[in-house]
Amino acid sequence: MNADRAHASLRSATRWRLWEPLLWVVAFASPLVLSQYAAIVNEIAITALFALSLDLVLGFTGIVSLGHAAFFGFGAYAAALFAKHFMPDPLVGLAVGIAAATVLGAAASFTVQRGSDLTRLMVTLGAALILLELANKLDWLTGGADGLQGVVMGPLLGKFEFDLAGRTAAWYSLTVLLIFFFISRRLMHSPFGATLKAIRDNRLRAMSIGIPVGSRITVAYTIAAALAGAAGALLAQTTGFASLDVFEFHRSADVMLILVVGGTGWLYGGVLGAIVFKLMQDFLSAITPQYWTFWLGLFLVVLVLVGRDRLLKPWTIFRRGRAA
Amino acid sequence: MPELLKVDRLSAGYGEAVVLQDVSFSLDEGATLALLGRNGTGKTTLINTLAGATRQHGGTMTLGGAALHKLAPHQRAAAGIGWVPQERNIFKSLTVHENLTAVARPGRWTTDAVYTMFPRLAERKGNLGTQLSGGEQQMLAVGRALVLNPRLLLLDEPLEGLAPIIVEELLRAIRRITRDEGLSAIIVEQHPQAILAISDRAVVLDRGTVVHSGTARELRADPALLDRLLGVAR
Amino acid sequence: QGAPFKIGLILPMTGQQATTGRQIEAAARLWIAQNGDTVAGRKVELIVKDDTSLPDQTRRLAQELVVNEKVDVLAGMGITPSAMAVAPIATQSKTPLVVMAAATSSITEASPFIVRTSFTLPQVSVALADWAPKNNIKNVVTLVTDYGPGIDAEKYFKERLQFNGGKVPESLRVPLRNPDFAPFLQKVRDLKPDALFVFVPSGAGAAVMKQFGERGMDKAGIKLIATGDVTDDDQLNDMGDVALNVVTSHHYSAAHPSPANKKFVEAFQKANRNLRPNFMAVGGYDGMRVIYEALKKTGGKGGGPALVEAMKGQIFESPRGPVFIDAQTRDVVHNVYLRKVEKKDGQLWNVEFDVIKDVKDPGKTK
Amino acid sequence: MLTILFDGIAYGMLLFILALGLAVTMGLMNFINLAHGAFAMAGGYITVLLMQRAGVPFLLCLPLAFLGAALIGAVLERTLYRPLYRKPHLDQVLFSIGLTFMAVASVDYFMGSTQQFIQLPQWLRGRTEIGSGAWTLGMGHYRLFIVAVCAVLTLVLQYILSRTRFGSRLRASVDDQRVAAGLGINVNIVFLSTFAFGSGLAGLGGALGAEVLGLDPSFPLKFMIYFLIVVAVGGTSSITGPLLAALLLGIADVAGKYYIPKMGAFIVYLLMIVILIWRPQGLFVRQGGKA
Amino acid sequence: MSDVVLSCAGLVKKFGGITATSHVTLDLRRGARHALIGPNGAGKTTLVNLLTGVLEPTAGRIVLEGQDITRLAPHLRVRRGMVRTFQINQLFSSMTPLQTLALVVSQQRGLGGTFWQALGRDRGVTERSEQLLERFRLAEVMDIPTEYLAYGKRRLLEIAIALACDPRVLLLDEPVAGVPAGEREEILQTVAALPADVSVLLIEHDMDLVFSFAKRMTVLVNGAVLTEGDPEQIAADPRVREVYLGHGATAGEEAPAHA
Ligand SMILES: Nc1ncnc2c1ncn2[C@@H]1O[C@H](COP(=O)(O)OP(=O)(O)OP(=O)(O)O)[C@@H](O)[C@H]1O
Ligand SMILES: Nc1ncnc2c1ncn2[C@@H]1O[C@H](COP(=O)(O)OP(=O)(O)OP(=O)(O)O)[C@@H](O)[C@H]1O
Ligand SMILES: [Mg+2]
Ligand SMILES: [Mg+2]
Repeated sequence: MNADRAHASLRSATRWRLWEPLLWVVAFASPLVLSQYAAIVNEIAITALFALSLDLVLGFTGIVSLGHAAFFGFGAYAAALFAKHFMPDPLVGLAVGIAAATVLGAAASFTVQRGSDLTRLMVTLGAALILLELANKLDWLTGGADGLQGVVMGPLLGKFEFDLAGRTAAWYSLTVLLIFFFISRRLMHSPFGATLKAIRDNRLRAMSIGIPVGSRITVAYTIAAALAGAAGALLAQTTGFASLDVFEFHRSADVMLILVVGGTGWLYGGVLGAIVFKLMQDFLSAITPQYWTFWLGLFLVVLVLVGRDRLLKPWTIFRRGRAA
Repeated sequence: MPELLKVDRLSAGYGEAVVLQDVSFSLDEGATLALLGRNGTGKTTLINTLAGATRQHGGTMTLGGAALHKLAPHQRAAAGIGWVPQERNIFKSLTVHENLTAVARPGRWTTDAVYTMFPRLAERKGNLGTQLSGGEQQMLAVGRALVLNPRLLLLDEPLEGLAPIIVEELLRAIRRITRDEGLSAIIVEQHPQAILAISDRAVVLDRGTVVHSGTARELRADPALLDRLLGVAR
Repeated sequence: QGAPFKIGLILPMTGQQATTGRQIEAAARLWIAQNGDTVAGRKVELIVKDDTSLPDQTRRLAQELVVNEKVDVLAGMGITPSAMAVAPIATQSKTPLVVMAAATSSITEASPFIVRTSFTLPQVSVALADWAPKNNIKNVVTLVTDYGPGIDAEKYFKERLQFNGGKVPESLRVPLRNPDFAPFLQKVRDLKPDALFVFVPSGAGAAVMKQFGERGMDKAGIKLIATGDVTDDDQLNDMGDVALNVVTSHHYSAAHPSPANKKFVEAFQKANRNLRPNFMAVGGYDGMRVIYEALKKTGGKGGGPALVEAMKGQIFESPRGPVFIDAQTRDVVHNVYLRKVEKKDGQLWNVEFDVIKDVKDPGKTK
Repeated sequence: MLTILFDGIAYGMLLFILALGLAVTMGLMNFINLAHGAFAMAGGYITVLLMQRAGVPFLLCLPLAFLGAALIGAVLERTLYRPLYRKPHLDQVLFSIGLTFMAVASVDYFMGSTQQFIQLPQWLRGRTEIGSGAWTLGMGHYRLFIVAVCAVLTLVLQYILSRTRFGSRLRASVDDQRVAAGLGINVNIVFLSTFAFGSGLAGLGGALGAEVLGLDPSFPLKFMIYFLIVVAVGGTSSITGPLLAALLLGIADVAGKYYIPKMGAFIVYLLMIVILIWRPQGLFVRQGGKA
Repeated sequence: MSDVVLSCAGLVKKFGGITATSHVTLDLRRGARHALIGPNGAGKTTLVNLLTGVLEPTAGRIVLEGQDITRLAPHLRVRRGMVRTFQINQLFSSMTPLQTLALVVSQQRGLGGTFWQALGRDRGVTERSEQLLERFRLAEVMDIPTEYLAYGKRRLLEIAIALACDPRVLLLDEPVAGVPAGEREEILQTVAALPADVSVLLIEHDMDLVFSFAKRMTVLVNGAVLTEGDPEQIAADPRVREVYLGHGATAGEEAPAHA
């Protein structure tokens, strides 16, 4: 009877939609079918993972960050240094990158516990910039502003060399993205995910129904840091290089733009945003290398004025109509 | 008494959704109208439409001969509308005093007059809006509408959350203001009895349309009708 | 008639390094306009890409240029990390990489396919350290931006100055992001050296000079000496009188008095709304020449290793003066000039007054 | 020592002037206007153009920069910004960043990417020194000028906000646009004039700051972080907050770089993080509470 | 005394110069139906905020079931069974009533940290949510995001959330403000019908409801306890009439005789 209706309503939110597996199949086929785009597929996958990570804190937990590059960069340097000094295996390196970022995330999570959006923006931003300056100062370790050279990656699983066209890299990044996407999806549809949304919507009330707000934020932030670290590690591994710009402000800002363009709080936002943003950047800058930022800016402005939902998720118009 | 407000075939809503349909009624100068109805039937929507805060789809509203529906929200205050929103909406970053002075218009009701009516507010003059208790916010919302020196007061559940002694006093004050100063008022309330006692007319809404319109006295005297309209036992 | 010969030029065209990209692109196009777009029977095609100074972008663009466009030569590279990130691709795909801007010494060692036509910072700082003590400047404070090239400049200047009997009582490093030089300059003022040696990226140079003047440091008897980035020809004319008499060392000045340069500067200004070419432009111009000559030498056949072979050892007269691509290091060898900012015909110029001939990159000799 | 203090104050004031417009749009209007730097840049370029092409004297350029930027602000407010007040902050971020990108590319297109310079009049170029030894106080005239302009601006603004109803009407409109309008406040005019004023201040800041900070198309992005730091640390509910914050940061930065140059880049960031963790709403918030 | 569930002693809260709570001592017994009344701004909400840990007291002690919880984090107090409603709705605006209740019930049943199973997976949780939706007449709007609900519905959800927490001590801050007269009694009956060992503290200005609900009452004035007693005592107390009840007493002077 009615309890079934409630059950069904709750479950329907978590079901895989038809287009989802389709999207992934297309994604995995793309390096093969469109092999000339393998490099950009790789870049999109990495960016998507990075944006997904930000979505966990920004979209689901409501914690804004302008310093997410801190974890990205930390993962990148950890993976690159590990490959350079210890062993070139990509998977072990990825694990190291993730672990390093996780630790950093846990340690930094106390900085985002309190405060307004603006405070959080600035604290996270400051933390990333401090890491940037540190990486610059510790040039004996990081290579400073010249970047960390001499990172040579071994073959993936001992078999697949990273090829010049970047296909191995693309599949590698896509696989890692898929795994983390799947995990995030499970997480966010679980009661744990619901408590995060509760914190985002109303912290006071969340506290008053017994949700340990502080520790939830810590956990969410740490998980997000791990994902960002993974993205950073992928970048370092697939480019065989790490330089200071992985910590730069614009990296944090870009990923935020990408996520917001795609839409926050529904996991695919990062993926979609990364695809739209990167392809557009590539397309525009090929046409007019000097002034492409103008067109990108115009796109953002129009996007906001027309409405993000309407442009990128046309089907939500109907959903909204039904709800009201 | 001359007619002050005339609402004719008004329809309004949120976005595309229509909440009010073909609502018509009128109100005389110095008269008080009780606006009743079950939960979610559109009372607040009607009040907000008069104040210019919801989207009007059609119909006309005239206040003392002026076409209210053609005025922008901020011009309606100048035309004589004083609005007490249901959720109080105290300006949270202004102090109590600034909440009053920010909107005040010259006239009989000054901030001091409000402080005399609600001494509690005078004690809290320098507090920010968010630092007030629920009842204090309610008093401030009423006071803020009064300093506009309106011709028509729109009170959306003004008694909610006030101590009985203040309720009594406020009811008396509303009565006095409408009788003595010729102000009109539309009052939404969940307690039909208390409000019918001081009202001249009553309008009952159901699902966005007027289902009853008449004098307050006859409705008050007919508990069966009231029960049918509102589903209330008393 | 073979397939077109493609040159993939990757440069920062937007962002803070944008001027670098503009100068180089303009110079490269000028070269093509002057020398035709057909070499040894092959049509030369220039593909320009913007990497916004992000090394991972540079790398991806290089990757795509090599794999998809099958470019014969990669070129450009606004900043050191970009060049470093592309180096493995050059090696792996055996594509020559002509570095036209990045100036850190070690770049050419990152791949046997890298050839540089810009300059290296040690080259120009050492020249200044040789000149200073001879001109009664013995006690010098250094002020550099706190990043790779800055630290290079500081190190080589200091070593050479001390070797020449000078003293460096204090070495100041300014953070990369630094809007105000007041505290550093005040510190210098309090130290009262004979001169202040400065290296900052070209944009910040003007601010240093202005604040130097404003603080009355010249009146306090402190001289300002710098690498040529500080009086970048690109901006020099707008800096105003604060720049007058500043002594710098560099490999190129738009005022270099040679017919080749006159012709270059005139043509460049004509093609670019009166923009004055700077050292970036000459790096791009000479880079194109090196590529053209190499292609000619291979008889239009191209091929990575052959091209690099053909680039090594080229000697030619560039707008900057005589240039030689060292066959061993694939790095550029050229004269370094000492210049002083002077006003001529109402415009400011870096006027050369001394020269140190055929300077090799000191970074390679260790 | 005194010179360092003075330099710190002047630097702080410069930061303040640049951030002031943002404190108005972001702090008072609660609109995340990351395009603030673009308005500042507009002011800078207006000054450069007027001085270079039309030979207008510097002092006259300042009010013109203010007016020019205010005009641009007003036009944009009417055409583009208005629908965005009600949108979420993230939309505002997206929009204003987009606008900044456009501004950067356009300026680049029309003015070129090279740095522009402002030639100050002679009387602003000098320097006055008082005292001797450790207590020397050296003041660059231009820095002195900045301090003075800034002080005047603060007083005027403070007056407008505290002595007139405009301040409370503005904050009321920000708190609840719908209800403010329903209570007779002309929200559109309030927002329009505030936004134009904020943009004008940005323009003025850009005109004054171009001399010290340099001016090129990347200006809005390069200095965005600094504006944000000042506003965040100062809190967004008053004018004095950002002023004190800017002074604190300016002095700390200059003194830090002078006395411990190795810490150079870290000082401002560390200071900001510590302050914000200690007082998440900013150092100086409007407290109320006194009955 | 073992049957005192929640008590506070000497509780003080100052906001700058204002003393909102001044040396309040209060005992809530097991199974109590206790009302807290007082003029506007008397400090009732502040007291609830202190008890639930939303505010930190300037001085004083709070004891829940024999344990000092004065410095305990708010969410841990909830875990010990102390639950409240808010005078001003505090809801999760983007979630539907169904999602909200399912979340609260999951959290209540210790499933809030579950991260591998979906929110609607547990049958017990959905059934309990459904039951609450029915009881509070929210079933037909269960899939509409909270921000689009009419005020009255939101108010009901506010109370439903509190009951979903299976409270042992329930603090209600003007729970039925904004709820139409007819449904008020019903809601309070639901509250009154909670198991006998659940203690309830009710803040309310509707005297009909208060007097029909409460077995015991405390009057707060200017932050301090004026008096405490059973309803008859309070109704008869001239000081209470003076500062709070006024002279219309329970039903209002103009109300019809059959009130
Ligand atoms: N912002 C909104 N967007 C969409 N629909 C709304 C919005 N606000 C109210 N509604 C809908 O409009 C209808 C009427 O709401 P309204 O608030 O006017 O009722 P009301 O009679 O004042 O009820 P209450 O007694 O609960 O205050 C309700 O069905 C409600 O769901
Ligand atoms: N954050 C705060 N800062 C300053 N004063 C405050 C703050 N919060 C509450 N107050 C003051 O404390 C007093 C008690 O407020 P409280 O909300 O507890 O009253 P209440 O008894 O719940 O009143 P009501 O019945 O009107 O809801 C009020 O006068 C209020 O102005
Ligand atoms: Mg209502
Ligand atoms: Mg209260």
